[in-house]
Amino acid sequence: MKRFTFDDTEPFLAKLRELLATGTPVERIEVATPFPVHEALLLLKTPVSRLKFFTFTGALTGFCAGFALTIYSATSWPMSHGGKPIVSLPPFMIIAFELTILLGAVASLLGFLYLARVPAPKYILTSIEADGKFAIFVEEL
Amino acid sequence: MNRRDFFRILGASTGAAVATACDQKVASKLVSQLTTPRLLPGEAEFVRSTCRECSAGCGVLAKVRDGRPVKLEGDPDNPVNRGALCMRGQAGLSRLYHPNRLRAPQLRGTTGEFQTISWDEAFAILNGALGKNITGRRHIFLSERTTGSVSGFIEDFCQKRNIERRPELELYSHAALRQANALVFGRHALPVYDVKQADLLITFGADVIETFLNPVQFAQDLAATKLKWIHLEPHLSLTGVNADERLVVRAGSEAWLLAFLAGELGVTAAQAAEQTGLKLSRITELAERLKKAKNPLVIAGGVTTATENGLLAAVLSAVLQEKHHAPLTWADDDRVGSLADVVELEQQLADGKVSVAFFHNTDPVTYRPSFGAVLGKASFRVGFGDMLNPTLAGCDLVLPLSHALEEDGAVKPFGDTQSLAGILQKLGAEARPKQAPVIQPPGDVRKFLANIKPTPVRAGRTLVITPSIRTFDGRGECLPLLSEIPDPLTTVTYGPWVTISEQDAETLSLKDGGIVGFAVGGRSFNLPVRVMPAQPVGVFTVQRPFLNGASLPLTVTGEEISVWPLDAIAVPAVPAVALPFLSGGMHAEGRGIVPGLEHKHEHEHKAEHVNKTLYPPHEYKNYRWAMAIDLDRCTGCGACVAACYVENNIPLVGRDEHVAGREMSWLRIEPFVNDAGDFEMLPMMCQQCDNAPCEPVCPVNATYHNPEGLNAQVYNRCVGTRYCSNNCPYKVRRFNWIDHPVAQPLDLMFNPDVSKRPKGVMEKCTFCVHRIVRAKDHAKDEKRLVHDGEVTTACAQTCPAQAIVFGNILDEQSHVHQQAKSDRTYRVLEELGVEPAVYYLTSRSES
Amino acid sequence: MKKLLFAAVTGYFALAGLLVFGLHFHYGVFTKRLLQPIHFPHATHINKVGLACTKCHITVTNSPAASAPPLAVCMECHTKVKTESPEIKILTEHWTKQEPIEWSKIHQLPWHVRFTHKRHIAAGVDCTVCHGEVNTMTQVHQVRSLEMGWCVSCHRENNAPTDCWTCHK
Amino acid sequence: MKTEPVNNAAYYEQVEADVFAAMQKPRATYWLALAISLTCFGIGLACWGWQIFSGMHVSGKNNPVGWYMYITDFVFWVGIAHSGTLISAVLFLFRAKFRKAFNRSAEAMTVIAVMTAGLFPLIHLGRVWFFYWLMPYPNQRLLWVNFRSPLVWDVFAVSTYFTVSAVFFYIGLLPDLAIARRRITGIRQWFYRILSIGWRGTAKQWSHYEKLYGFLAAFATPLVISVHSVVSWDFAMSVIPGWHTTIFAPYFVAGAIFSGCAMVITLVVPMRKILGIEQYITVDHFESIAKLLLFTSMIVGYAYILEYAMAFYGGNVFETAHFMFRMLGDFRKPYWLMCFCNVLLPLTLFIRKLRRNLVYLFVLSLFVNVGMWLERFVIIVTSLAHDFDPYAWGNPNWSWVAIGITVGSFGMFFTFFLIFVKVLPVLSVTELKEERAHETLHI
Repeated sequence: MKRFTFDDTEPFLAKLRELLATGTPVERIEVATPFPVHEALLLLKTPVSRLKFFTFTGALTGFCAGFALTIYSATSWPMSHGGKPIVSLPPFMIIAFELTILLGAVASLLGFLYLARVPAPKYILTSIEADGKFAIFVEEL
Repeated sequence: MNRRDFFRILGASTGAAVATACDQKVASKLVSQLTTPRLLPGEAEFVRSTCRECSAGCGVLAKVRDGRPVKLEGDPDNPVNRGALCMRGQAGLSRLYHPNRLRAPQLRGTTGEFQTISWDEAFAILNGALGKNITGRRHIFLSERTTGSVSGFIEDFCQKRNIERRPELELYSHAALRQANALVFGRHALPVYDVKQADLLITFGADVIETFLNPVQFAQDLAATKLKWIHLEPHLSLTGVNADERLVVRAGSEAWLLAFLAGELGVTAAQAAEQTGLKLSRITELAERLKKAKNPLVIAGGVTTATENGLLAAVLSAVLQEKHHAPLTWADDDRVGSLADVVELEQQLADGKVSVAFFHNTDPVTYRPSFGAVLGKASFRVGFGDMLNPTLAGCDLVLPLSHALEEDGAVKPFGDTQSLAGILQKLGAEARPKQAPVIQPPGDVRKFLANIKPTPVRAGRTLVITPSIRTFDGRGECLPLLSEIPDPLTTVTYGPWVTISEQDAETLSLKDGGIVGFAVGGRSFNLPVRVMPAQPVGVFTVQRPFLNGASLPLTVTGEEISVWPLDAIAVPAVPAVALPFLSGGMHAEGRGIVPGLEHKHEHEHKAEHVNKTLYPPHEYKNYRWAMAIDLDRCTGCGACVAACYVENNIPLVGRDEHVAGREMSWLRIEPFVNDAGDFEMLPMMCQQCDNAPCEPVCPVNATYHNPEGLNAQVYNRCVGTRYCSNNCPYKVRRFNWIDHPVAQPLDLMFNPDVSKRPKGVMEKCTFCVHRIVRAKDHAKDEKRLVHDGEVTTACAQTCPAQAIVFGNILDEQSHVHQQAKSDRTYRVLEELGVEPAVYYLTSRSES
Repeated sequence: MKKLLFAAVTGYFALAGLLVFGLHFHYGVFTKRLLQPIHFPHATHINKVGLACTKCHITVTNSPAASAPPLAVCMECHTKVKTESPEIKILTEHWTKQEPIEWSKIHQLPWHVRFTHKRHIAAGVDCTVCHGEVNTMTQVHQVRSLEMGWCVSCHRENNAPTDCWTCHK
Repeated sequence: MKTEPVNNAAYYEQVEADVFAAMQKPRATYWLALAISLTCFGIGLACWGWQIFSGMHVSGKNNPVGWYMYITDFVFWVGIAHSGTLISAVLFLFRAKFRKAFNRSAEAMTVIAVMTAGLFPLIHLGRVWFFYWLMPYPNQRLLWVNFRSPLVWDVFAVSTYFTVSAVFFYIGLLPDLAIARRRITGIRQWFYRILSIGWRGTAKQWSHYEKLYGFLAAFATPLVISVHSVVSWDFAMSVIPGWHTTIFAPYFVAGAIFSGCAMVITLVVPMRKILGIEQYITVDHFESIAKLLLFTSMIVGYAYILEYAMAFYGGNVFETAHFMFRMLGDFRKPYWLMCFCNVLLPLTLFIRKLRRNLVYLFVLSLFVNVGMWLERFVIIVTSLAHDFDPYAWGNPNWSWVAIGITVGSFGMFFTFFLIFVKVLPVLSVTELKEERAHETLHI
């Protein structure tokens, strides 16, 4: 494993370009930066995040769960309230809406944790190489 | 752990400690009685008795559960009240369970403190005292108004033991009426007026639906007839606002008008107008109507007959009654004397002429403090009563009387008490047959009228002293329920107060609760005021019990004077007090609450006033409980309120909570006044709306619409968000802000069919659902539906005017259905679309 | 991975154990035996003598409460039967002294419940549905939770009313 | 367009040093502030304990006025929370640069304010020990909650809001926590080590991170509107005159942002001074917030006028009488004070000089805080005190317990905020670095 560290984006990107130009395949390069450097993501051809699938699944689950919970509980013991129908969809929509957002957000968070491989016990327990630097790691064969 | 979990744990740990305190105790024992009980468990039996919260003597039925009376209801078979009962009667039950009740004979020891002794000792002491040599002295026996066998026992006891039986003492003895009746009809007694046969009723000062003679009967008869009723009074009373016409006259001037109407004493219409302050045209019109009427009835009483001109007014009214052949029957109360007799007794005591003095359920010391000063001059004083009053507290030997209900075997007695008849029997008295009433030849009315001139009325501010609809002559002051229920017109709960007019309040710069100072009967009073619309200017009304401690001057007939000049009224520089009155406002024009033009419009333009809804209407299977309240009948007397309190275990919260606005009544009477000064009394309870706004806002399903149309409240599910109460347009929901501990043994009065509500829980009128459940249970046994009239609510049951009808509106034959269909019907705040199930009937929106 | 699996399995069983323990504790709350003044063997009376429940619980069919039988009912037989047994002697003593017997109440309903035996009997609900097989008990104890959900389930199954005010007061 | 190579390394170091210097050992003034806050918090807890023990009557409420200061506090704190989400999420979506100065403290404020607000529905319960009955969970009673009740919507809205804003706050913090892990040594390091969950900032991580941040912002934006709409529906869904009106939802949302902006100013003006981070939160930033304040103030003012217009134009006797009461009745003093604080005073922000005067802004923000509390108080109390039936009218009572709990809520809020400023970086170091990189390198 080869490691290059920099204090600024300029030399970091320069080195990255150089590495790619010299034919190092992107699969063997890993970079760590203190803030997102979009040029580096482009250079490394980082695929578009699959997080949206998690988000969509969560939100859809929340939406359905909201209606399911409200309609099930209203019909399981039908009680009349102020002349309103047992299944009163407008108020139930509010619950469905809130649950859409809640489960959407929670699923996004969980999806993120999974995709970004955090929490990473290894990096919690041991110190991280070149923490806070613009770093390039090249995996050696 | 997120925030919710944290509070779940916190809530659970603190809650566990608190929640345990909230649950009621459940009986943990199951008892095997010796033999099969007379009644099935949970069944009630009814015990007959007589109410003695005023001198009318209504018949009551006590509902007894497990040996404990839990509710009083009017006795339908009693001719006086025919099933109805007033507020005082409803509250009377708590006398049985009163914490202050005497439970054993008390003897004053050498130190001056009372000591408990046994009945045997008590009898020995009594016999000893009566057996002593009494040269120059007499034994006396003073009692309240007694009837029937008790009266016979007293008579026998007095004769056998050589005791002088004093005229019976009632503060409201109506002595002027008695004298007038003796003069005109030859009966020294009070009549029973039959207003049902009259077509015109003119009452002078007689508060016939509050305290006068038998108010329950008056209310029933007045509601049942269509006569025209004109009431004349110097102040503002509930009776006045219920009359068809209320005329305000100057205090003490009534005799002038009566003289003109009777054509006596040469009083002209102009003189009558000048004295009473009425318009001349009004007076001639009145005379005209009296002349035209077929069966007019003129009654003078109350504040009118307790003035300087009172006897004259009473005689003139009796003359008019005789002239118009008013059908009169006579009450059995010839033995009632007046306060003049008390003054005489006071003199005997002062002169040291009294040996053993007996006081039975009476309290002359409160009426005349000077009596208390000489009470000690009797050689031995014996009191009979249920609780200590100032007179009994001044006695040497106090014998606890049992409650009338305890004399029946069905009720477990409290403590070691005995009935008066029983006590007297042990002292050697025997039952006596009823004595025939004394009938004398009538006196010479002409001679009386020839020798009398009415006193002219003086100008200036006047204090009018009235009996209290709640505590009568003050005997109900010890019953907390009567202070909890508001005075009908002023809505003040915990007194004392003086009612003053808006103009007087302005001149004296007073607001509600501001203090006025005045002196009456040798004492000065600083009392808070309640400012009332429609109160006559210059008239200050105070209820008699608030003047306890004063010896009010007496009229010639020996009654306490009810009108007192108030020229020396002062506004002392003391801070105003927080007066607990429950009405937040008395003007409700245009709000659709009391009958008004808006309802007329609704009736005339029915099509425009249909409430549109997106939802299908409710479908009910067998029952839809509903109520109809006839405002033409309702007098606003508050009997229903008292019945509701007792029936539903509603807690009494006291003065401070009332000041804070936290009363608990499920049912209330709302007085509203319009610009013309006409009052409308509106009973208001949960309207059991079809589209109740309270229901959808409850987060925990504690309130919902039940299949029979009731707006149900499940107490132990309630978490106390108070959202339902906020959202109730009628504001009839009540929140338990605190736990309401009940003084022992008053808790035995609780209705076991209704739960006690813990703190933090919302409660409200249920249409007496426990009665409905019971009725349905009986009906189910017979495999039928509940009949109309089989179940009624506590309020409807007790209503003297029978203004409230309760029933199943789906049953087209039912009374409530008929009433609701009537074109006199309107519903309060109907335009909100909440579809209330309480229908109000009125003919007044037309005028 | 192995460790994870181990943890999961242990956790699962621990949770299940806790649940069982919790349920047992909950069950223990209402099945506890109470001390009674007389050791009354329901089993003997029902099985050996062949008495029906309503023979002694005389008000159960026509009133809200089943109520404990009056002593007169006991004494119908026990003036002759087994008079020498020490337990019956206690009964006889109560009878001769004319003192009611106070039993510990086993089946308690909370303060806010309106319950009537009469309606349940009329609807054909057997005593054992709520009280268990009393004929097998030498000492009666509670076997049903008598909690709201338990009542409601039965009401639902039998189309009995589930309006809250049926039972809540 | 690159002109010349720039070395930002020194700037990056400077930002980190400045922000983490603020997390150094606190000065005496900090301890004093914390002590005062904690005392208030303690008073609030004691008052709550007393209320649970003795009953709700100590809170001054009565028959018509079933809701009083607690619901006022609830709405107030939910409102305060809103600007945090607005600054961090809505302005993020709009790419408004000035948000970077405030977003961390505003997000912290959101989380803390929602926590504070979330307590009040519990405090106002008559039987708080059964508060869990408000949540839908399977139970032996076979009984659920009533989903038609706005209070149940509240339960869902507020807990969702808390969860989402806490997640949003944490995700924003994550790269900064990684910096803290590096810069802070000793035992405290472990705290940041665990909180930063092994964040390294690899290209993959950043790509997921940016997606997540965008999604959360997109979720938070409708959420923030729904939450205060739901809160407003607690009132608007009722039948009470003064509550039952359709403008409540937008009116409340605008009011929430208004009050939140004011609270941001109240918090950040002293904070930047005390922590010495003036160069990162500049007067320009404050001017932007002040403009937002002015804008929302005018919406609120418009809503105030509109309420009257609707009542009088509608001609409904109850509405008309109610608004006359609000203006001239027993609560006219708080009403007019509220109008002064929320409508008149913010109009001065049209003057640029005042907008850029931090002392003035600070004082103004205090007035707005008071004004917005009074707004909720007036809406709640006047509507309940005078509704349909004049007999039932009545005013609530003065209550030291309710005041104590209100003070306690401020104590709780400031205690948590003070802990926040010393424990977590009050500025988003990562975003500041990124912004610098964008400005200088045009990547």
